[in-house]
Amino acid sequence: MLRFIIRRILGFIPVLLGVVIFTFFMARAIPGGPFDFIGDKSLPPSVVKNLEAKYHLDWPEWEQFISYLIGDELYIGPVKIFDLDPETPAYSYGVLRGDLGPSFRYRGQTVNDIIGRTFPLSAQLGVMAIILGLVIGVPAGIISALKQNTWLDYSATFVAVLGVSIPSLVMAPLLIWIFSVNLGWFPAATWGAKPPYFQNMFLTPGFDWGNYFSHAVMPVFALGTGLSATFARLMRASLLQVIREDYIRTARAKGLHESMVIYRHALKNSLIPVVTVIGPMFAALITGTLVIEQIFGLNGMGKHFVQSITNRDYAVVLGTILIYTIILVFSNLLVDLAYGWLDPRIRLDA
Amino acid sequence: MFSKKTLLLVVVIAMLAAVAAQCGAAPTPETVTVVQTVVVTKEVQGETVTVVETVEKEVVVTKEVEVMAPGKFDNKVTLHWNLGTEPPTLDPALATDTTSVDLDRNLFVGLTDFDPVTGDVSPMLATDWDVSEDGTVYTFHLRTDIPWVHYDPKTGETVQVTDADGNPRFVNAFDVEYGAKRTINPDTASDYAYVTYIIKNAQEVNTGEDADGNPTELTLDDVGVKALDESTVQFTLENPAGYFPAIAGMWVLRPQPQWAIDAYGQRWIEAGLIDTNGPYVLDEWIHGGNMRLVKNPLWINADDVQIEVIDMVMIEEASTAFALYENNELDTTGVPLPEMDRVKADPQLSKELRIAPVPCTYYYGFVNTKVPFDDVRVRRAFSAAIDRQGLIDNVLKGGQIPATSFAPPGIFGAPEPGTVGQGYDPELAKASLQEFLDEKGMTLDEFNSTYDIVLGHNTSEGHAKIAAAIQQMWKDNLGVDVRVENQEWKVYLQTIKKTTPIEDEFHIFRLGWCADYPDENNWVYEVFNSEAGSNRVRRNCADPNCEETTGPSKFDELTAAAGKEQDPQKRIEMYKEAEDILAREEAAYAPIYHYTSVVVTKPWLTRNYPPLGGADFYNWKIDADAQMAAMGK
Amino acid sequence: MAVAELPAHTQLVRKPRSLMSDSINRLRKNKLALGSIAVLILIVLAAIFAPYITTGDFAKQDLMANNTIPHWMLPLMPKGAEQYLRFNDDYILGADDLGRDLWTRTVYGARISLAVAIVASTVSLLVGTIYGLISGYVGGTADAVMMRIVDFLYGFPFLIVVILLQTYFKAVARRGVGGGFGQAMVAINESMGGMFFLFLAIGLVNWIGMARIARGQVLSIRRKEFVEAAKAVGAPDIRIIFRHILPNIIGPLIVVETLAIPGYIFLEAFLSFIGLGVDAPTPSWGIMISEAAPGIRTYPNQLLPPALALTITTLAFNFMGDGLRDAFDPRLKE
Amino acid sequence: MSSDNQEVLVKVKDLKMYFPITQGIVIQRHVGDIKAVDGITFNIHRGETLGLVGESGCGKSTTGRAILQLYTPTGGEVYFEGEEITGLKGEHLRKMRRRMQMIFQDPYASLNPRMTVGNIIAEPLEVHNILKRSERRDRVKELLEVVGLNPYFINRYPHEFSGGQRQRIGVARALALNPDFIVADEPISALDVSIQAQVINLLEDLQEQFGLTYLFIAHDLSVVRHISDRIAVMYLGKLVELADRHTLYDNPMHPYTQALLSAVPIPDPVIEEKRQRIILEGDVPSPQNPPKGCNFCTRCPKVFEPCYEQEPEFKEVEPGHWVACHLY
Repeated sequence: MLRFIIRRILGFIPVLLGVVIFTFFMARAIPGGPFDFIGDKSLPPSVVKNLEAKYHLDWPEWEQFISYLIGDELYIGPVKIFDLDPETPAYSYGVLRGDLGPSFRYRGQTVNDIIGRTFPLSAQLGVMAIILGLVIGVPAGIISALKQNTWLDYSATFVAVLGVSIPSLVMAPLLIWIFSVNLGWFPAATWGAKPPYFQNMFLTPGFDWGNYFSHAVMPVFALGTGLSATFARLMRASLLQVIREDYIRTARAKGLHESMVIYRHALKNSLIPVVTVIGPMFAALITGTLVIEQIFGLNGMGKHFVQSITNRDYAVVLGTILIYTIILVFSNLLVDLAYGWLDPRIRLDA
Repeated sequence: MFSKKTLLLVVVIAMLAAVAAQCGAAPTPETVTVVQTVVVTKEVQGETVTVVETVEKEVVVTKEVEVMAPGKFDNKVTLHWNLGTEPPTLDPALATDTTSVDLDRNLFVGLTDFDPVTGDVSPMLATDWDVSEDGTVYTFHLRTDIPWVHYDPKTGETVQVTDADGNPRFVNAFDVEYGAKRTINPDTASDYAYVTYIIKNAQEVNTGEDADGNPTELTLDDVGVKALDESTVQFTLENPAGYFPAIAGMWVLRPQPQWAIDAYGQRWIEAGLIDTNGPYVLDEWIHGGNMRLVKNPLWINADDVQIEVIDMVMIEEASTAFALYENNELDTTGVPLPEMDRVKADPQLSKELRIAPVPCTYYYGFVNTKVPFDDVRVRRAFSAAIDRQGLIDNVLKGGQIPATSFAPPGIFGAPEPGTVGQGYDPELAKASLQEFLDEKGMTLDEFNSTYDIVLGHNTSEGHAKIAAAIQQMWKDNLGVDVRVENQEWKVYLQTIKKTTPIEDEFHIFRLGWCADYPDENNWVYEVFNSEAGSNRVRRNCADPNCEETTGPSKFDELTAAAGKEQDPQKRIEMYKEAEDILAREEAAYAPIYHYTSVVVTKPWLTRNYPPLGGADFYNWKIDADAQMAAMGK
Repeated sequence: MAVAELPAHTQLVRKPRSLMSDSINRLRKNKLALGSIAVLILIVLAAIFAPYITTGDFAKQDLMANNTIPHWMLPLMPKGAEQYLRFNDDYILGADDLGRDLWTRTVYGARISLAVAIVASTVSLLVGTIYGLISGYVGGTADAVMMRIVDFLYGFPFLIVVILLQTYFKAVARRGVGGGFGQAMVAINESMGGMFFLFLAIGLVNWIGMARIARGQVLSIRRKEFVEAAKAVGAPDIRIIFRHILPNIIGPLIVVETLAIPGYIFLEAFLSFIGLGVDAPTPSWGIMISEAAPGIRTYPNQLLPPALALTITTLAFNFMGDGLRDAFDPRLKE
Repeated sequence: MSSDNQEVLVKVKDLKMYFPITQGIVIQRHVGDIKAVDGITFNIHRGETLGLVGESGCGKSTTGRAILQLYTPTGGEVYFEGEEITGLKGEHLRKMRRRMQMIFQDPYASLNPRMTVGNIIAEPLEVHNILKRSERRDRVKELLEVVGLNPYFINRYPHEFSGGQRQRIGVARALALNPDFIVADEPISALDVSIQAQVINLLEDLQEQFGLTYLFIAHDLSVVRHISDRIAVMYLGKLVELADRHTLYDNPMHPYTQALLSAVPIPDPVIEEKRQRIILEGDVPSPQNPPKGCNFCTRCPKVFEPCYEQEPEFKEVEPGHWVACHLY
């Protein structure tokens, strides 16, 4: 087990390196640079030169890459890797030392700042949406599997599929219209724009839970319904398969109570497909969901994925993708560990 | 004294600690001691020397989590405002976008200001100014009673900043000189440094190269800005420039607090660190989330500032912001285009609707060297075939002003729209194109099949709609087929550069232009002058790729001379003629409309709509009782 | 010698049933799946014959008719809408803000969404299945290497890769970047209305999952004795792969792919939302929805056709996928 | 039936089949082997049936597959009619396959569910390009009849048949190429008892009819007794005893064989009552790490000193009776 975990974590290194290399050079390959223009105006070449010099974009790309990894003021033995005036402050201390570099668009802010302040909100939204999805989806899937081909099953399936089929682009403005403007139950936006929100994932004394959830409920709902539908459908399908297995028949034959059969024998195995999708889903959700964030005005990470590419804000592009990848590979690892727990036949040390 | 390497190491460790503290688990505000490098001037054995020293500073690295401090801002007159986006910076030297610039207007004073009604240059920090005989030296006389203030977000106290000796600081000429030089300093890498190039040697110092491209000998000390004494600052210019007082009011030339910048580096603009001198102070800035400004009680005109607190959110989606407005969570906001019809029909909302000018112009540039747009008749036909009013009524719906020339109203020297230039004239358009066809012996079909005319715009729903509508107008009025292409913004801007090979260029491209400072020089000269402007439309080019020019034409001479002219009346006349030549005679581009913003404002808020756009909160008023009543408090 | 259990003539009566025909029989009994297939066929037909059932010009603007609706849609509008609504019964579903016929645009939009569905799923199925087959069948070091590659790619944030690629391809489109190959790709892309890279990207993102599933299936089939039997009679590898393994794994793979199609359609909608979809004025449901969604309170009628079309299509694909899965899984035979 | 004067059809010499075990965090190191078959030697004579018996996992199926070159043996040689077939590749191997076939244990898994019975049986013919298309069909029908199935089943799919019928199909497929030698890998253990006898009888009939040679693999002695001429007993990858069936049943020498035989019920109530079962203690050791000395020493009721030290030689104790035990 430990061996397996270590091996997997070591396996992450080439993945992360690959992602960084690909993104680094791909982003720079896209025509246009971060400082060509302001608004509708082109900057004079002289100004662009100053800016590029400041952020070392005038270096050869491989040097930029090395400096992105290890920082640009590093010496190896007596050899100074980069010929820099030590008076000028380093532009980056390198990813390997935890510095994701500066943002070109938000001058004076670093990528660490940006991720540090947007990730908590995205993560809270994502986690709550997944929880909502599971809380609704799994029982719904179980019910429709157990009551297969009854009206209960049909209506649950229909609602579930409908949930998957409505784009959040439609769902979100609809929710705002109905629950915020017409009924006035929930605030339309400003979760994460104004307190309350957890900052740095921690609670402050006197935290106003009611206010918090009133802000969270619509975005979480908009995101969570789609998930619950996915979960319900997966759950139904896999449970249907599992309850036809011989060992379930055996359990029934033993005279176990039906709920016991489902709970003790069928449920764990049928959760495997659900767990499988949760891995990548978790990574995608907690690093931000652009549409939901955009429409509910959330200060999350999602918009930076797209915005930074449009702005050619290279360090932000790299930083967000790196964080996303790290979470993705680790959630895949967790999924694999969960397999081992759900199905002892899956051996992890192989 | 530490060696430099050790010093660097200490800084690295300190920064890492700060990063760790920020990324890690820090639930409560924390004050961390940071070792910083500063350059100080010291008296050593009777001699003044400059040394690099490390000092320990207490810096708040994690901002305080607001505990909804009950009562802190209760019963204060509060404006709820949507910034629409995270301001990229508050640093006047670095600001480039309207959001940042708007905020800087409320936080920092400028040498000059612009009249909220007419848009003319008016005194602010400078009470008056003199111009030398040859028009190259401007001497500004400053008032010295504007205090630098520091606001403590924890206590809510605003105190005047004191210097090392404990004397209170007032904004003075040295702060102006420092600010200007900081902007020009290439290490600052200010995007807008180029507008200061009119100042003597500013360009050479900022680019590091002299006119011949050799490394410059000049330093910041050679730049033509000098504080003569506390209340007098002198600017020496490269050329006479009648518009310099307008430039002097720009954010990049505002006084900046050297002590705060030295102490905190690029973080000096954060809440709790920043020192300001304007009508408002920064209470809170949660990046990407919200920002709060609080009235500066020490501001010289504090009695006239009625709004005490400005609560700002950063909602990008216009329809969401509008929902907030309808819920009384915003006091004023823009109206999303799709909602316009409903708002206009709604009995209440229609009363709250206002059209505010925005000093920007939307235009289609013709690439003057690309066949067939190298022929003025084709350009004129395409320009005259655009039904600007029809476009505004049916597509834009925001009460925009149809443009016939370039600079919008409110810009000094801008002609009244409709008086000069080229507007909608389908007859002229047809005749003009026919003339061209006759000369070439072509039919319309041949024209369409010969030239695959492409209109380019950057990817955006709004531009796509306008392009689609104008494409249809050209089809209807001229019978020509035009293909519309869009490109992602950064790529698009590369494509429409003057240096792009002609075969990669569009025939027609869309662009907008907004005022940096309210003077025609910023418009016709900087954009279209073939000698000095960006000239993307490739006027007066000797070859399609515009490697050589055919020399200055009348327009080029006029716009160059008008910049140097000191007599305002003469300048107005010269610009009027230049605008007419550009849009009508040369038809180098097609002006389409002058921007507006359609806003709704709650009845309890009295606000102005300055011709130059922007939000000067200090001039606004709120009927707090009505506001409270509406919010149900 | 043992004898046949039944007299010969009774055997003659019944036709042989393959697993496939069994599956089709099961599918026939699933009304929901059948209905979905019918709906999908209808949509495909509509997309193919779009020029005949619509005005034929999805870009044509009738600016005077912008934002008009036909009378019959009035009940669908929010209350108070009469104050600003303008009516025009020429357009059966109304016209958008540029006076373009919504019916025409919705029908033509089906072309994009369905093309995404078909091309992306084909690419993903093809690449994934072949990869999984090779990896699973050859086994050994090749399998290990191929699966390491998949593991490597599995950690790749592909949505972002798509965004990067789309940005890149959109960027080089007119810029002469990327040499002859790049230009050739751009030419292909332009001939497909700017959709080629979209398809390619979506397909390429999803083949990995397909490859994993295919490999798993291959491994389970490869251990079956009938494969060994084929080997024992001396069947070459190619024959074993195509005759014995592929037919046994393709069913489940198609089902998985069918269920993934709604995701592809959504991805196109998402890319349209961030401006990386097809080029204007070509309509896609994604573009139409993202254009109309902000105006949901004023003109819900403009959102309704594309949103409904998208919802119905994904519903149908989902139900069809479910139906296929039920039909193809012999264990579900009651 | 004496084996001495008969022609050796298949000669197995020191056959080894190891499956490597690898381990490692980054680089896969070879840390050991599962010794499924660990150096076995025996002959199969033309026309005879050699029964191969052993517990599950002792390597008997692996032996069968290794002989047929379905696995590439780790070591040792297999000769078919005096020609070495280990290491044969490509066309040579394919040619050889025509003469050796296999019948599989699981009649459900051994038939491709997506092919008709006709196609399944015709596959060997197709692969080796024997007969014309039309003739193949006739041949298939003929084969169906030979195995006792109605030729009209030709277009049916395997799932429409019962287990016994399916096994007949498997037999028909094996017969299609007119092989000399058939490895029958527990062909009846997945079948109902009532069907088992039918299949056994069928196999016997076919042997007679076509002069087949069988390697008949089974996990208990009762089945092989009926069909086999000679019987080999396998334990943990090695042969422990080999003799003709009467000798083996009457005079089992190896303690393991004795234990196995004691588990076989005897259809005579008097003797059956006296039958004493020898219950073996403990589990079969892992083939990855077999015990030092005699493989069986951990469970042998008659174990003594040398068993722990030295591996017993597989030697001919009596004519035609081979045993690997220190007792003899």
